[in-house]
Amino acid sequence: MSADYTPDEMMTIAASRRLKNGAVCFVGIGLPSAACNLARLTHAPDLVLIYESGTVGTRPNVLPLSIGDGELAETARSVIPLPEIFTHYLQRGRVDVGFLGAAQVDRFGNLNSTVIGEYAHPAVRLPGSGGAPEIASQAREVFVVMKQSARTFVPKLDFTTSAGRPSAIITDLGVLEPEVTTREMVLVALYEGVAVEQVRAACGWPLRVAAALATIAPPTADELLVLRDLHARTTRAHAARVRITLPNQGVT
Amino acid sequence: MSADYTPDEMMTIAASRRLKNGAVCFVGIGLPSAACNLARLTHAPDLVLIYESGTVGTRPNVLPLSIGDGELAETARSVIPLPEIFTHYLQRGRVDVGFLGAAQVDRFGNLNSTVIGEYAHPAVRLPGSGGAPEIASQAREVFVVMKQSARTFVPKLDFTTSAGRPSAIITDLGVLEPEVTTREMVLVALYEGVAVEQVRAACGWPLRVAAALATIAPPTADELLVLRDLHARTTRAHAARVRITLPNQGVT
Amino acid sequence: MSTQVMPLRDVIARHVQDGMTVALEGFTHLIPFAAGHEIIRQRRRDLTLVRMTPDLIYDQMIGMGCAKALTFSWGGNPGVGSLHRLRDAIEHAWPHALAIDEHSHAGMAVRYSAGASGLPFGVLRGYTGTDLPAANPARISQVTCPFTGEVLTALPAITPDVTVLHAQAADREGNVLLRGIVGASREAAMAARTLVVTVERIVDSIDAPMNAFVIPGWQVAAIAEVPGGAYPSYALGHYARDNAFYLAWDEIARSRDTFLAWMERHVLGTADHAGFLRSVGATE
Amino acid sequence: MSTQVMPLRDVIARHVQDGMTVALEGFTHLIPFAAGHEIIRQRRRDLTLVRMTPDLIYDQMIGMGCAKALTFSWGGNPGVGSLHRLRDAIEHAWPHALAIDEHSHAGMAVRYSAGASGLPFGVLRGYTGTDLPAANPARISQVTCPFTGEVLTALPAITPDVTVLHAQAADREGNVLLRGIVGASREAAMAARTLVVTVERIVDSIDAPMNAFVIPGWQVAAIAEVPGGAYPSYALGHYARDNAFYLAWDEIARSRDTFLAWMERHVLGTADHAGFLRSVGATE
Repeated sequence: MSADYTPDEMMTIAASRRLKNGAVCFVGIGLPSAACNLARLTHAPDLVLIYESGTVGTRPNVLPLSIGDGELAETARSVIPLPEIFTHYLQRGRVDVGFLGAAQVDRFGNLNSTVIGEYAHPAVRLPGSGGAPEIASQAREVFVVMKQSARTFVPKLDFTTSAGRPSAIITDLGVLEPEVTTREMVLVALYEGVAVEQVRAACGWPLRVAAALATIAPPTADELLVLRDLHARTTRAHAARVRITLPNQGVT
Repeated sequence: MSADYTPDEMMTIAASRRLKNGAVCFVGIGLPSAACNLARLTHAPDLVLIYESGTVGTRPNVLPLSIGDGELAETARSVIPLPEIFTHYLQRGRVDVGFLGAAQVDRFGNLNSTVIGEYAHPAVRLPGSGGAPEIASQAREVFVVMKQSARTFVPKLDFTTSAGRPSAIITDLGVLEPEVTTREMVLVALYEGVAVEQVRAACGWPLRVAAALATIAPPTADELLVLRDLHARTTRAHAARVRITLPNQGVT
Repeated sequence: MSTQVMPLRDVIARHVQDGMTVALEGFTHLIPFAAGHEIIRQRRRDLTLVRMTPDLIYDQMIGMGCAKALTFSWGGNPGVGSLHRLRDAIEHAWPHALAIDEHSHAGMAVRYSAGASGLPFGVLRGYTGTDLPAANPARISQVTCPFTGEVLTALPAITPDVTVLHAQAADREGNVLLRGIVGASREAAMAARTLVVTVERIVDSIDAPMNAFVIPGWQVAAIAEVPGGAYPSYALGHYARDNAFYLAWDEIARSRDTFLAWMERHVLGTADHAGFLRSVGATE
Repeated sequence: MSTQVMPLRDVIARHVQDGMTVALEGFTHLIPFAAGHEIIRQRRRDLTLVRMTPDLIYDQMIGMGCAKALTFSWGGNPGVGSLHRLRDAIEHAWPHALAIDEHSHAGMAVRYSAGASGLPFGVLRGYTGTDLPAANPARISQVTCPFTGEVLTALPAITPDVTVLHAQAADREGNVLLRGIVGASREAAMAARTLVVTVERIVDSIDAPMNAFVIPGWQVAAIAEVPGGAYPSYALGHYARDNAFYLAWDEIARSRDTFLAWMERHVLGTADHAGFLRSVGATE
């Protein structure tokens, strides 16, 4: 892999390229949020971003740290109660694309973000479902974005938080897509400079490789510039000190 | 009955007196709306008026003709979607008092506002339920306000639109309340100058009379003044001409 | 996905077809009269009309023979009395028979909410002790709470083929702002397969306050700018409800002849809503 | 019925009792941190805590031993990682065991909505194919649509004994205005048996735009004016989310000792929220 960009940048850019202009995206925090906003700032200016906190048609200038930062409300077309996001938008079938990440994924794209170990006595208690179970089943199309390792791409989940069927898993090494007949996720594309064996080594099940294995073009200069600008703006914004003015410094 | 006020005015004033300051009222159009606003403008300034159109804590200066006049929105504490009125307020048990009228009432206070005759082949098709079925069952207390006649106070309803149990039926002659044991509505109070026989004649079932029959005090000067002012303001407001300005009188 | 701005004539021609289930919503406020009149002008037939309160607009559409069925919860002339054309259809099948699917307001709200939420049914604690379930057994049923055992009323979702709303303003992206009493407009809009909107004004920016009722443009199939489009209902901030018109309608609609003559002259005899407004003397 | 304005200390003393089910809502925005800290100061015990996203405030309350149970849908430090005190309670029963009632966001929204609507249960098309129903069988069940035969997921209503919100402003009548992201605050407020609210400012008039999110005063049992009451969460129009604090919390909460020392110094060691804000250096 070239030294000109990081695997995280490549993963974000690969995810962003999947988004068609005008699509309605249910956006999660972190990499999905970066990918969606990168797409909006490059090839898909009319992408509609919905964050589960209740902001519809958001156009943030910096990436939110939380799913409900003020930036999201201030740049939204509409700020609505959270229940409506899940009923009127997601469950009613108005969301084209959902993004999910997880601590574990299996070969069918089922996801675990709940526990490592037994549910009743977990070795590691993870944050849990959030919006994932219904995004997974109700968005028209689901992309999973996860760094690949044999520890996270597992033969058997400890807990099924979301029932899978993503149309792609975009990793830091390449892209997996479901085989039509078996629905098993197979390697369909690699980033430049990544070898198949590297991907197989970072997968806990015997990863199969599609007959036609594509290579994904590296980031364009524009993609990198826009993404890095976005991250730089975000870092600056999040470093701002927050200070409360107390009236007369009185006791409340 | 004195010539100083009409039976309608007496009925409105008798209804308004039933409202305790601070009560949350689900208000219907017409006489209930007049009674509630009269109460608010006299002895119950903190009455909370909810109209089913979605206006909460309304303080109209004139009475609405429809349940959704602009006056209701402009003077409301909160304007919310109609479904929330029926779920978050009425069904959740936040309404103290509901008012209902109808075309027919029976001796248990069940109401018909749906059809005269058979449902499938009605002699007269009436407007129907509106909010009545759930107001009748979900408000803490229900008052029925209806002019009395043998045609409307009937032994058997043609259709049960709302299942009864009002705590009072306030008519243009007096007030009926349910007997504790039988729940049958019996005459408990008369307006000044009204005879029991007059009330019996205007009732389609053999109306029973409570052992202690009260007389309701006639309108005070203040009640009459406030009510007539309210009606006069309302008449003036509703007579205003409505004219639309078309841009350049162009064709749309 | 993007909204198309076009004349109302084209909105109706393109999106409202014979036999569809159509909801023109707006509770007393923002009733889409102009759209209803255009449906009459284009002689649509066999519509299943859905509205909580049919109001004058459905009285007119039913009297002109546009509807084969009506889903509703209160069918009167608000503050005035009967809807005579609705009554004539139910009582005497004039101009032809009208099937009715009747509910309470709470029930209609639940049905729209279920449709808006992508659920097949909705639940309420209502209709108890009334004759409504017996009158409408196909669309009023029961479910049992699996946690408490309580038996509740279940009603099927409403998902109109087309919902038509009128609003104060839209911007050029198609984002629509509604202010004031909204009734079940939000739920009717979200329940619809296709949403079309008439607005008082198309503006550069709708300047919506935070948390306002805004329908995003990508949900709106078509928009027409129709000033006065809710008249004789009203548009808060633009014009008041013409209560005198509602009172006068009682006389106009009472007989078939006066009704038909009025519709012929003011609706069929005018090319569009501006023509209608001039014809009834509602313009400055 | 009328709202009482009082110091936060008195709001909590009067309305939040040991053993109650308490929901401090606000989705990322307007999280009632001041109220949560006061509950810690008053050493409440055996609470059943309800929140979609426990966030730092429940991490603190759980770590300080206020809770016997937690109802939630996403228990992380948003954008940062784990809630270490929540993990320690579930993984190692420290400071004592914590029963959990776990759902998805959609499920929590449905549960609050059912509670707000006075229904015993709510319905969604969710949880399908997941291990959630097996993990929580008492609170995840099914109903069959009586019209289509579709089997859907049913969840019991949430009706907190007390819901606590933070908002930008209230007037002297107790009417409360929330602006910006509201999450499930509306539903949590309407579901509650008792609603108490902290606000940035009590003002003469909240100047709410038409259709704003206003909670009428007669629904609010008590109000306390607590400037900065959502810090380190935020109050749109007043101050931003202190993302640096959320990042720093990861280290503070990682060990029991640093956590306890921090809570002792900044929460137990301060008399009120102004004291807390000064103590953590969050005041001008």
